[in-house]
Amino acid sequence: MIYDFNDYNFHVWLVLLITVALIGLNLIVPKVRLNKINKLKKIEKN
Amino acid sequence: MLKVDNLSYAYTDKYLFENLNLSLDIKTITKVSGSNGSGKTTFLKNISGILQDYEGEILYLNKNIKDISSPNIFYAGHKNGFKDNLTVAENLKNDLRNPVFDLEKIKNFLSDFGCKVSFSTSIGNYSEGQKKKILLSLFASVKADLYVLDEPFSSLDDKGIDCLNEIFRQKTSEGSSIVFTSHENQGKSFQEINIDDFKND
Amino acid sequence: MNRAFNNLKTFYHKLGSSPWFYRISGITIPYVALLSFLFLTIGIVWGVFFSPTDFKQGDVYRIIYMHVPAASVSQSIYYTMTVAAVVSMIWRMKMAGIFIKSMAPIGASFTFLALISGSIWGQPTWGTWWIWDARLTSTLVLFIFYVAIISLYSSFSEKKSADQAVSILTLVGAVNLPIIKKSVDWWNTLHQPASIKFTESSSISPEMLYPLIISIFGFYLVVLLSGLMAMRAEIAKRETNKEWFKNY
Amino acid sequence: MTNLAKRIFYKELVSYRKRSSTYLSPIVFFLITIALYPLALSNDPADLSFLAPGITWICVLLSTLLSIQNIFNEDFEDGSLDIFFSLRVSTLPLVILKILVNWIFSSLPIIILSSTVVFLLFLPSEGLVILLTSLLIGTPVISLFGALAGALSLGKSSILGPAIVLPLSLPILILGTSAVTSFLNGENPSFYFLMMLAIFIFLLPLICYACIGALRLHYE
Repeated sequence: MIYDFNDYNFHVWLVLLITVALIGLNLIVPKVRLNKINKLKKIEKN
Repeated sequence: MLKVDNLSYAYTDKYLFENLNLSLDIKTITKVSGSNGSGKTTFLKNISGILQDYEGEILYLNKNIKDISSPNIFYAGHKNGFKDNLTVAENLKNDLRNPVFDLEKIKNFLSDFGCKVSFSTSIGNYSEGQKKKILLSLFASVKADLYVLDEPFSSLDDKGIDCLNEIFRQKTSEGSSIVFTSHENQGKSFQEINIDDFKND
Repeated sequence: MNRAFNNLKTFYHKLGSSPWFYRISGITIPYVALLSFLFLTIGIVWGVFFSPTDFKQGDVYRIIYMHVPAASVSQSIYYTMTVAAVVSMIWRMKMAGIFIKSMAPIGASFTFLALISGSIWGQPTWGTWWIWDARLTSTLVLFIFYVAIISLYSSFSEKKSADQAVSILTLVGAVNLPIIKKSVDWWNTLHQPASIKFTESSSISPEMLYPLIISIFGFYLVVLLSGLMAMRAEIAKRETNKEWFKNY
Repeated sequence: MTNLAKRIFYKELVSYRKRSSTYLSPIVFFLITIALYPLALSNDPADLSFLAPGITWICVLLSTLLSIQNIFNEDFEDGSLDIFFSLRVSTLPLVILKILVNWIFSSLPIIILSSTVVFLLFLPSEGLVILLTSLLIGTPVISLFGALAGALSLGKSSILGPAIVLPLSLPILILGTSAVTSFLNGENPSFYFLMMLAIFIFLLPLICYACIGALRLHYE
């Protein structure tokens, strides 16, 4: 039902895509920031 | 008169100075010395109430200075508070530290400093050295119990230095005390406190 | 009673300690991640792919499973930030400042999601991407508030005072948001816009409602997760030179 | 105390009088923006008279923004604020008087000016009094928000001012324009005036103390 792209199903897919992207961004950004700091910490220790 | 008890001040996490103790008597002049960036100005700002997030206690006339409303302390900082587009007279007259505006008195001090200033000219037309002398004349004409001065001797000519020393002497004989910072040697013996002694690295 | 209060008090003190928070959040993050992934996938997959088609709107109504949770979350985040702002101003608790700083971008992104999903939904149902209706306008204002809070951080060099400044702004914003909402409502009735109501689905069937509730729950969990992660990163950034962090 | 307040007030008056740019630039900005609307939208008197309250309000809002953002900046940079804090007196009179004098010099001239300029926008003349009243009640609230934005972003010229002031000012904008349009539609505008007044009274202490807190933050 939702798989065909007629009607306005494209809109639903678009929103789904944006949702996943935004949630992913919110999770990846802090992860990357923390990893960066931890990497620096390791370098400093050695 | 002023008692500083275990004063510490930190920017973010780094302490500028720690556990600083100082006691000021009446009719004394205290010189605060220290290397560049050691916290001389910060210390003066702590005493004069501009920076209040210090640790420790500052007592004025045996009371916590934070509980005293408008103690008779005159502060003159590195920034002089003058507005360039106002005339000299307007600047001096409207200075909030100056309860009674005495033009004659200020004029006399200015001529002692060897500084020719027209009161009706915008203060922006004068050089930093001249502004300094105007500020010091204001200081000389205002009566206060304690004067807190940041670098009063810097960028002064020889005549100015002699004149300021004379004003200092006069102020103490009138019963006031003075705290000032300087990184130069005045060749005079003041009670001295070195901020560098209160570092903990 | 007294003991419960004491427990609460020690918990509050622990919350204020960044090493404790860093450690505990490190332990809880995997569980929260698992739970939020579970709820989010179940809610959205059920909603988008398996729930029945709305007989009025057709399949496009399925945007509700992203839009409504995002809108709900975006407001709740501002409320929690307000509470943190009060704590930060009264007790000067530094973790409250870290909380506000970490949550503001998350709040902004979910408000953005609510706005954009609303407008994508509006295009087929109202025939236009945007209408100046009361709810959309106040969500837009909320988004601007988040952006202002985030940009205020950049104008401070000292972390400590940045936290306080942002707390002040958050509080003033919180006091004003109801006024703004109310006035936008008046303005709306005055100008009589197109009479389309968003949530006129008063007779929403259970098959549609369950995935929505699960999805809302999933959104809250994912906010919790990204909040925890952002706070950890912020703690690490601020306390890089502290002994406890070096030895962690 | 009252003596000090008088001195602060006088000092502010003198320094504003001598700094003509702070009150001239909002006036120039106001005149230009008002002239832009007919050029960009329509020169039809019927259209313009319908839009006049809103256009006037937007122009007033934007032009007051020009001067209010820098309300504390000069004092911060030249050391006047240091000197004020060294007096160890309450900061409340300073904040209130600075906002008041800023309002006198930046908002009041524009309000007076708008009484003539709105006829360029064909505002029906019976609406003029209502428009001016709404501006008189509403602009102080905008000044309050502007002062808070100025205190928060002290020492930095950024786009923060508008980002803080404009969303906060929405209710005033709505109430102010609604008062005029509802009056022109034959309704009683007093409800909107009362609401604006209530917002002002409610926010005055709140924003003043927020300003004091924000100013103090730059001395930590």
